[in-house]
Amino acid sequence: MTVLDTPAWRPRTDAAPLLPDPEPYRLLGTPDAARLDAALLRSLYGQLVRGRRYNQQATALTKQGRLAVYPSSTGQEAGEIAAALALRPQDWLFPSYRDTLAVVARGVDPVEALTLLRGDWHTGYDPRACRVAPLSTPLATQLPHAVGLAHAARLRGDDVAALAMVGDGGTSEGDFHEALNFAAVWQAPVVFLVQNNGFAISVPLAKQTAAPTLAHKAVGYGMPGRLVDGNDAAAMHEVLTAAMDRARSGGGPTLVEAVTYRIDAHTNADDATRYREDDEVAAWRTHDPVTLMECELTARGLLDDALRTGAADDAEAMAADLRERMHATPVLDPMDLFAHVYAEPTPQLREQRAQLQAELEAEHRS
Amino acid sequence: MTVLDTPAWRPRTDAAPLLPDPEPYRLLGTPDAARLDAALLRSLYGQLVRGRRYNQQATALTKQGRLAVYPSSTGQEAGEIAAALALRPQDWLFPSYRDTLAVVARGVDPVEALTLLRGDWHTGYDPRACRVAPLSTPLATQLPHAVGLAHAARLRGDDVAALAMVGDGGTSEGDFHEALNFAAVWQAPVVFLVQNNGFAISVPLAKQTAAPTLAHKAVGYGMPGRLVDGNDAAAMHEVLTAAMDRARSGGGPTLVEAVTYRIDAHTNADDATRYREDDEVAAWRTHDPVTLMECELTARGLLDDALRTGAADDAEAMAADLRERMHATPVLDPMDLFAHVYAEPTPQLREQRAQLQAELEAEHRS
Amino acid sequence: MTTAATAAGRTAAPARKPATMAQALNQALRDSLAADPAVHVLGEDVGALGGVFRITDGLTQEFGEDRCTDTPLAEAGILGTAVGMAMYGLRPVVEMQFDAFAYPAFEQLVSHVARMRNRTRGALPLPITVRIPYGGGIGGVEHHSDSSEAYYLHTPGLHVVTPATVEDAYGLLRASIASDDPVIFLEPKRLYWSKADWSPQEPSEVAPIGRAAVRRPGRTATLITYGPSLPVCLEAAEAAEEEGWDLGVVDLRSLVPFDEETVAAVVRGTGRAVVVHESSGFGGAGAEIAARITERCFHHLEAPVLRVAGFDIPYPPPMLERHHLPGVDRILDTVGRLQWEEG
Amino acid sequence: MTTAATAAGRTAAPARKPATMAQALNQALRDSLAADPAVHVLGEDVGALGGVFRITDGLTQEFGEDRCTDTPLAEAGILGTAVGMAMYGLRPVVEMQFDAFAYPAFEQLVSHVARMRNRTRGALPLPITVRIPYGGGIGGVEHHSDSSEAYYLHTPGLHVVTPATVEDAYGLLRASIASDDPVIFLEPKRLYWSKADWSPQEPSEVAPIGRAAVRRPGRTATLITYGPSLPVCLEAAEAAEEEGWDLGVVDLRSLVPFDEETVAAVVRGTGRAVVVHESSGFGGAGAEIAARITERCFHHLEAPVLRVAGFDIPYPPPMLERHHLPGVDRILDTVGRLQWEEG
Ligand SMILES: Cc1ncc(C[n+]2csc(CCOP(=O)(O)OP(=O)(O)O)c2C)c(N)n1
Ligand SMILES: Cc1ncc(C[n+]2csc(CCOP(=O)(O)OP(=O)(O)O)c2C)c(N)n1
Ligand SMILES: [Mg+2]
Ligand SMILES: [Mg+2]
Repeated sequence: MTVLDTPAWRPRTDAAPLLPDPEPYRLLGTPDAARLDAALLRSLYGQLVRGRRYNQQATALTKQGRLAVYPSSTGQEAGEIAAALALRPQDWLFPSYRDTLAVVARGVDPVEALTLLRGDWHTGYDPRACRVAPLSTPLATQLPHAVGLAHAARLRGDDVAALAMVGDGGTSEGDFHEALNFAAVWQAPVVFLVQNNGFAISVPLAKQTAAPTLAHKAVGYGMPGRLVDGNDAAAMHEVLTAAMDRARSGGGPTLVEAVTYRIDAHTNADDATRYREDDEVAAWRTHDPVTLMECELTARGLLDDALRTGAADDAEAMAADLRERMHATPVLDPMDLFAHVYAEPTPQLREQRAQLQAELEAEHRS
Repeated sequence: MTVLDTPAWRPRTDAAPLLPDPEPYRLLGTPDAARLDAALLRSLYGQLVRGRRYNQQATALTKQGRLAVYPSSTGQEAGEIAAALALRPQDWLFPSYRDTLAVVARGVDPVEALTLLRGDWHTGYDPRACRVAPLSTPLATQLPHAVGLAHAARLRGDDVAALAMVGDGGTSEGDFHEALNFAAVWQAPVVFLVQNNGFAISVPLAKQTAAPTLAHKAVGYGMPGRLVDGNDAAAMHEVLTAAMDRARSGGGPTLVEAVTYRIDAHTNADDATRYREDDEVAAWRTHDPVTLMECELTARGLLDDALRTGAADDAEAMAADLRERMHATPVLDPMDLFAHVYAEPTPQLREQRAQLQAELEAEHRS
Repeated sequence: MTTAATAAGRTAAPARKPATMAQALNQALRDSLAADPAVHVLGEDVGALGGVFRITDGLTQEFGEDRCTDTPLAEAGILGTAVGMAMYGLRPVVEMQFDAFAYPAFEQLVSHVARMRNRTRGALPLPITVRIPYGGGIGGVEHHSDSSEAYYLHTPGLHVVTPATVEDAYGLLRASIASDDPVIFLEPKRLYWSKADWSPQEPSEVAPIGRAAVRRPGRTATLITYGPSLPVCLEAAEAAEEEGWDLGVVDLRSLVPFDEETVAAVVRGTGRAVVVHESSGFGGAGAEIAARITERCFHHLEAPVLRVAGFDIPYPPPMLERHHLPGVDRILDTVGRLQWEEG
Repeated sequence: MTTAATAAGRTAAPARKPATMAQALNQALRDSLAADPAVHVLGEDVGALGGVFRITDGLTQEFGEDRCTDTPLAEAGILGTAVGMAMYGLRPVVEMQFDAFAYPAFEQLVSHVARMRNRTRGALPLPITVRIPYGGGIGGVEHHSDSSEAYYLHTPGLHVVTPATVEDAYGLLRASIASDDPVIFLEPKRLYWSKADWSPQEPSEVAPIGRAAVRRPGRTATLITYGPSLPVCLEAAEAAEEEGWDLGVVDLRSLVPFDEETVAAVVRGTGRAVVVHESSGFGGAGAEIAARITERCFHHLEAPVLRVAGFDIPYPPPMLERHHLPGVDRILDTVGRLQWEEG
């Protein structure tokens, strides 16, 4: 026995339990699905149908010039919805720019969720009121925010946990590393959900990482990594809920990798044919999150017309409402540009505000 | 079989072989040491004695005001020396600010290696001529440099590998993450040596990471992680040499964690009593790299007076030469401040250069 | 520099015909890759996709993945590995996808890219070109419209170059890649689709880095600008004729080195100057330009050098950006404040 | 602000006696922690060690690890988690160990800290104070002597404050921590050991953020400076008396907001001004100050506003830094170039 047995360097954590399963965890279509509550399956189905419709509608709005851009989550609805459902009212969601569906599923008004992408302001909802952070465009930068907020809540003794979303590409950023490390060291009540769709815009996963799986990154921080079929809404719901419960009970952070695929291109502005094969898309269509759920419901004789039409009508209503409200052009006050830079505008900003005011009045007169 | 079996996300790497041993790899004092070549042990011993003396001398120079500051590697000599010995002439070393000993062991003139710390310039040696990058002060920032250089050499078809050094604290930086990821994706011929002395200045490892070991971080990048007794020069030499050979033969990068301890404080300016216990230091003294080697040599009847005094005299000569040459105050030309900012000074710099020139002449006249 | 901009080693190029700035940049990269095997392009989505703005379109197909490489998504890693590649003798050309996404690489840029040559007394020059699409006016959502030039021009060791014409886009990028110093190459993204009759066969027309161009002579006052604001200034100069003002326009092209001589000479001629740029005014490039001109030309000035710049606010959302961007009216209003009576 | 600077909730403080700036800063942190449970200090080595400059000395011992926390070694992580803490209602006070080591946090600073309030229409203000020891003159090796204020003052959404006296160190830090806006609090590290008779019991003397202080009235010309250069300017003003010059000295204290009124008023009185700071001149704070004063005071100026700044070079090694730093002679030489004849 040498000094090497001193605590200074000694593993405090056993690696084995941190390692993810070799295959993505699945429930739908497996014997285990039997134990799933029918009501849960029905509500997940409704949410999936609604989510799919939301993506279609938002994409349509870009064609009509009502949105500056839309990064669709078509094909990823299971992850988006499971993330929202894993949260209690007091918990916080930290979405990436991709995740307006999760934000909407969390309960934020779709029009407010789309403000950033419509271009009338950077955030349309009150993050404190909704417990949803602003959509984060700089990749992975929202992850340390989630850690800090969860840590703060814990310091305050509040029963609040955070769930942060990021893509496979985002895992390469330094902020991903620093956030997971802080979370593990502080044992912050936070869950990191990586939606691995196999691409970062045009860059395939093989050029992004050489890791066995992204979930394996968890080991290096001393937190458990879970590998899940990201298109299996039931599996995602179960794993995320368990991870959040673990965080709440002081068990510390978890890294969840959801293996999925985005049927739509990176955004409406992107041309996916430049970097991926149609048959790859076709292959993934056979593993569609909505279809997977439908099969399960059918197998269990739960997919009656009531459920089907109920979900479809609900989705249509949401889409119609969104369409209509997004067609009204927002009324904006240019003076808002100066209103929120600081609590009190600086002398310089007051001057610039006056200048713009004068210009607008001149414009108006002429 | 579903689409989940498509290559898009599927593990390309098996995790098991990437995991480090549960205990630090050791040779000295173990039965395996028997197979070690006597000549190797002797030369390692000589280098260790020389390295220890170098640290003492450099620290002494700070007291005499000949060095602005010195971050000692006393206690870490095994890692410093093994790093240098693992390199062939054409390979590159990427040292941190801590690693002047490795730089000297690599063959750089000690006076030139200490230029940064003496304060007459930022780098004293020609990195290209020595194949040693400048000592890097911003933590972990040298790691992507090592990856880029190794990658470039590979693209050029040159048989060149790189070894980059960093501390336990440095592993928390985003650059550590990004560098290891790039290295693994590019399969660059580079080895990352983390010297884990259990502290980042005053911050103990437990506040730095919750990982089982730092070597476990390798798994998340898809490269092997090796855990080694950093005070065992023979083990360090074997592991680093093997890792470098692996890199050269196209096997890709390796992360090596050397478990060690620094007997000296962070730098001569630091007061270690504020954050660590004397008995911890005492405990580690019982596992001193020089002593470990001496025991092995003694056990094998190799530590005769010739070796002992030979090593001591050689170290004294080095120290005396260093002492003497560091006592000569360097002659500096302030105009150098403008000579290397760009290939050609800008008009503004030419003007500023003339201004300083005039000031100095005025000073001179008065 | 000039040799760098010559057609050396270029594959047969098309004759003079309308080309966009994006095409000229793409041609400059293609020609640089062809001319020098040490040149390597790397960044996010620069391969199969050809970059989100298609500036690297076709390069991977033509030169292979080793010469034009899709990297992992990490800007510090991209620039940091480029430093290592340059240390080994390569000439990396890095693409940052958008202005705001260069910030993660700030430490590598300031602490290493800008300093390595000086740190090593010239032993390790870093011939790295960092291409950054910058500025607004394209309806981009947050983080896609920043003008970050002031951060770079205040960092000794960096050259900061920004073209405003199709021809300069080609010539300055060739010159930047050929430069032995690191160059921050700022591409005005809203001019990517601007067109001009241009042929890469006349690169000799291209000025070396560090020379401003007088785009329009003028006797009444001088507009000093660069990059995305050049067309606006030329438009303003046109409109000013109605007011009886003969406005000159200077395109700096390079912020570092700064072509003091040319600018000072022009301003001494008019005695009045307005600096125009998109980035926030406070501590922006215009401050340096105004302060410097005033130091040099004080007794020739009829009025203080004024500035027209973006407001001191975070870049606005798409629907409000037109209020932020310096436009013809704001420029002319400012020219009108050049104290014509008192002068 | 003023209330923030009052003694509210402070533990009994020592009577007026010689104190160093470091002690005043430490007291300000201690008093802020005591006054408001939402205040949390975090950074590298701020705990047991008390920070490499001992500014956080004793805080962990007094308030516990949750209030003064040693973080992992990652500046973006420190600032990024501070953003999250502030989103939850805390008031994080972040220490960056040295100027150059704040660069890794640049993206978090520019893209989030500076913008969150604006992004959310005021719903998510971020009351974060980022303490950064800055500047040279302490014989620090590379990366330990940067003056990075120009990067921050050009970033809308940030306040940029820097004390030059023991009293301001206390008052401005209290005010910064109490501010609902993010504040970059730049600590002139070579003044850490400067002493003054000071008692934390008179914080009412402390001006709110955004007010410059006239440190010395003067009729001949005005030296405008801040932070580490204030003592140098006062020394220069002393020395100038021999030349028969009566130099005034203005200490800006806050670069953002910039106290235009005070500065302009003083310069109108003298008609001559020199801006003095340590950071590289090109695109430095002095450029904005000179340009702005000239815009405001053009017809009162007898000479162009000149600048004395560090050279446009990477910060020199310890043995050469004295040539780089603005000293008394360089300041007086520059004052001598204020065109006394022509004026
Ligand atoms: C720091 C940063 N760098 C680059 C970008 C530009 N960008 C936006 S999305 C994207 C790809 C993201 O891929 P991934 O993280 O896998 O998310 P996905 O789009 O697949 O959902 C890139 C490079 C950015 N937003 N932020
Ligand atoms: C980016 C950066 N942040 C902070 C520092 C200040 N600093 C210098 S050494 C050090 C601790 C480094 O600890 P470790 O990496 O374990 O190396 P060691 O000193 O133990 O050899 C710190 C925080 C730095 N040099 N660079
Ligand atoms: Mg993705
Ligand atoms: Mg250490």
